[in-house]
Amino acid sequence: MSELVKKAAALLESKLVQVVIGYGKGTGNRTRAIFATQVAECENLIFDSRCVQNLAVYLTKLEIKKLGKPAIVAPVPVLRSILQLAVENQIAESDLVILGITPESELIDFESFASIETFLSTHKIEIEEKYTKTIDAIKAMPVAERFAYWVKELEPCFKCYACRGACPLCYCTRCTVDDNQPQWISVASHPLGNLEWHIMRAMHLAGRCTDCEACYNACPMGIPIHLLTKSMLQDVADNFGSYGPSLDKQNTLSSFKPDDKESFIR
Amino acid sequence: MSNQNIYIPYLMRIEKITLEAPGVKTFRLKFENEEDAETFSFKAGQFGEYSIMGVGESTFCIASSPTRKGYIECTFRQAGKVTSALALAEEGDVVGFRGPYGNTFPLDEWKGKSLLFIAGGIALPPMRCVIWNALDTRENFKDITIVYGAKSVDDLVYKDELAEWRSRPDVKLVTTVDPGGETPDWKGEIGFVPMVLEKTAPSSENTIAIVCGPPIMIKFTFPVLEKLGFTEENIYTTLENRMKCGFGKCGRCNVGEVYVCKDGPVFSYEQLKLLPAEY
Amino acid sequence: MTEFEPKIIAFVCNWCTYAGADLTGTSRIKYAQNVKIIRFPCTGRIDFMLLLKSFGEGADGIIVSGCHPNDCHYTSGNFHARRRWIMFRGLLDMLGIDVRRIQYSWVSAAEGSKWADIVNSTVNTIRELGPYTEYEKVAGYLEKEANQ
Amino acid sequence: MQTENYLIRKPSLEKLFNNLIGSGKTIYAPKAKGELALFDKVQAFGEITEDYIVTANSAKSVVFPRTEKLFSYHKTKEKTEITDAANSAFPDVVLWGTRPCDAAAFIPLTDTFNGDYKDIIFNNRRDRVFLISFSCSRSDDYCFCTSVNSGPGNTSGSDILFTKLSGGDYLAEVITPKGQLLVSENSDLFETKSEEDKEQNLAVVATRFSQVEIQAKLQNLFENPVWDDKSRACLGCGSCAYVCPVCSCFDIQDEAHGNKGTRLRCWDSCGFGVFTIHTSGHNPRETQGARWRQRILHKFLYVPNKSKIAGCVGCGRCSRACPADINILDTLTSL
Repeated sequence: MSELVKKAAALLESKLVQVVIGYGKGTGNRTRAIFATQVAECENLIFDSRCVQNLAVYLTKLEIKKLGKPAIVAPVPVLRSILQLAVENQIAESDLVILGITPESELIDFESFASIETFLSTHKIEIEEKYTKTIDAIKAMPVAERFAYWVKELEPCFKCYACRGACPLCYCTRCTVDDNQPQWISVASHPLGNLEWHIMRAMHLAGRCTDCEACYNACPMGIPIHLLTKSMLQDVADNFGSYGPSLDKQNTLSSFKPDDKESFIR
Repeated sequence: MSNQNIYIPYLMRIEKITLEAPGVKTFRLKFENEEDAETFSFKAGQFGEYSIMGVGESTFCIASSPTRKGYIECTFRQAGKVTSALALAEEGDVVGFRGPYGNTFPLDEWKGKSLLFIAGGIALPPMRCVIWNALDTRENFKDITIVYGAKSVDDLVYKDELAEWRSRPDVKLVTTVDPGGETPDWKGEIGFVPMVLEKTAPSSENTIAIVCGPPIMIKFTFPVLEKLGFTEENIYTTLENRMKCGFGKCGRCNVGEVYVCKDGPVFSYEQLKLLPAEY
Repeated sequence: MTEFEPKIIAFVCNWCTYAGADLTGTSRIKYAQNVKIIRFPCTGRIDFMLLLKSFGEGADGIIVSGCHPNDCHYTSGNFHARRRWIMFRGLLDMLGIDVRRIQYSWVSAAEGSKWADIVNSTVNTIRELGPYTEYEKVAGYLEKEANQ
Repeated sequence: MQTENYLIRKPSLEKLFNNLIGSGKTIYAPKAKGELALFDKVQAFGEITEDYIVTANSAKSVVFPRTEKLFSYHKTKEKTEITDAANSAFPDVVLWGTRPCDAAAFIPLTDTFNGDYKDIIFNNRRDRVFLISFSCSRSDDYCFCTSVNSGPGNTSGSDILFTKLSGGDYLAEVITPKGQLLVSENSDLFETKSEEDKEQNLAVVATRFSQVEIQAKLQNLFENPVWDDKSRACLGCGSCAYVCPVCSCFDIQDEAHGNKGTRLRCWDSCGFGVFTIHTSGHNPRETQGARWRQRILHKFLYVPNKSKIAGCVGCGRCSRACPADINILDTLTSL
């Protein structure tokens, strides 16, 4: 990816940006986010299939914002998050430079958020079959069994909130679980506290999640919390047509249609 | 003591509630269990964990003097979850109390010296404990001067006691309110505590200064004290960091290596200068 | 053994269902007494966490009821609420929280008999489903386990 | 006591396990979950995995559960009654398959919960834990036990340490009287063994730094750009603290149901922004850099200064768990 290095270096050199958020070598075979503020540091930028962390999470972090205007290395999942952040007015076009990367690992420039949307219209979110099958299998369980399944799956959760920390869309400066007036969610990580936290998290991402799986990748206990958000994506599609961020559309839960389906309401 | 669960609070009945200022209340608490009342003792400067069952615990100092036996008092401002619940409590209700925790003001070492108390706003309560302790053993000390300020006249706490101190010939009390906080009949000073302190210019000769207030007030008070000739080891303050356990285990109140709950909350300016600014 | 009496919490809009429930009473229509009503300014104001808290505190069933579409006092509160219910219902279903225990309805201030009907049928449904022991087991974890 | 060496044949391990289960002990052991191994309750020997360097979670929850009842209360109009959780029946636990680093972690953990204020709930649990550790035959880039006075065959903290020998049998080092008791209760499973061929069966873990040097350096490093630099990618989660076998910061929280309720101790982490925030909104540790500094200084300066013991056992879990791949070794070796 020498082209990426060159481009990043040029951006820093010309002072168009003050920091390049990208991927670098991590521990062993891992990669990690790096923040190049000097031209020389751009040499450390890499991109390959191991680069799965969603870097868009850093766009709204206080400590990173302090570094100045960023350029961000953005493969498709990052682009989706950027577009969603744009929809939610968390970033403006002039706030950042996007070093887009296609699924074929080619660099791609974006002039505007609209051009990201155009690009993403040919790279739509698709829920892999292995997931749809798992979700179907869970939904096919009798209701009590399904509940028991989830209580057991969520049992190892110790509420480190890595899922929240890794999610580019969990950008609130103070999360609702950290507020205690009222205390919506128990601080404790017992079965009820865990269940309530994961329902809260999923609901707050309803119609916003771009399916990057950062939450699942971040979970140190390997809890399949991404199944919840994926299932909700399906619900969005089933009830409201399509999912995925769009500049012309408000978020699912910030909008409505007078004729939304309501078969379950009497 | 070693066989007891250190998290279990004493049950205390609220004997008396005094509304000190808007949102600020003083509780007089009596032990539900007579034995506890007899074995309990504390020293000036110590604090405790006050709780409402089902809501949680909150940390504040013991505001009454150890010389007054049989009860303790605490003064708090309604701000967070627990203090809001405490504020709803009524006389006769039972609350929890764990303590006393922390170190103390070295009153024994101060015998024969003059004392200068400087407090701002809701920070008078931790000082009130020492003030009454000193006044109840008045013969041990020379001059006692109190400089106390608040945002407005309404925000001054312990109004009755301020009147009592003012009337005592053996106490010099200077009260002040921030500019704009005065009432038409206000007879005290107008201005911020550090400035009023500079104007009052108490002698630093054989005197200990005890400062307590919001961080910004403390920041501007120290230089004034140094200008008045106070040396670092003769200036004391009490720190307030967020705490949960009160005995050096929960891990959140430390300033560098020091646990405010165990090694503090009372520090001399000399000690404070050696600590990183994590408070 | 006495018959199981479902505990049901109803979250209702002030402008329609609450008045409708009043009308049920003033019209002397008899209906099941298992419901505790909590009045809200609008269905749009009903946080989904309140529904979970109800189950956590021992409710066996929940009714959420507000103004018919296009009748919202604040124009669109019920439309927003409806979208939220759709998503919330899907999530609960995925998690195995029995969605049959939550009845959503539109009951206007004039529909006193509909309110009685909603309550009666919900009580019957919950009676058939029985007490919500699965959720209670999770919620009462701390009381049951002496120490985990 | 003097360590005593025995040999235990491979098939006898399962017998030992069954004897322990049979005697009513609760056993926690590494269980495979996807690519991870997690300490979890096990009922049968077959549930245990051998394929792990260290488990993803630590074993500390056995003595310091993530949610622990401190007491419960019942409030009536007349009075408030408190039920002390220290009087509950605590389980007899066997930790099976802890690594030497896991076992070593019980030393600083026990130190924290004792001292002037003894936490009897913790001690009740700790007294009932029996540690059967297994030496490490493998290590990875994250391991650094040898840099913090431990090692792949270190015995401290364990009651018995098994080391797998080349033939498939195990060397059993019996370290404590508790361990000795277990051997005598199961004497048919343990054979006497005198000569020692432990070292060659242990993983090689390179020494990455000198703890003494680090401690000395940290003395004057409070203000340093390294903290911001090394924590830049930090996501502000608590995974490092929660998987750490030594970290023991906690929160105290109440939960009420009507007029009954409990006061709980819950895990907390210095990595969270709200950990130190005052009610006024003032936060002594405002940035993630300040929080990362606290974590490092606490483990490598404050604890060693105060207690003369290491605040880190070099298991590397924090680095493995970090979703942003912040590696504690990176920070320590760059000071």
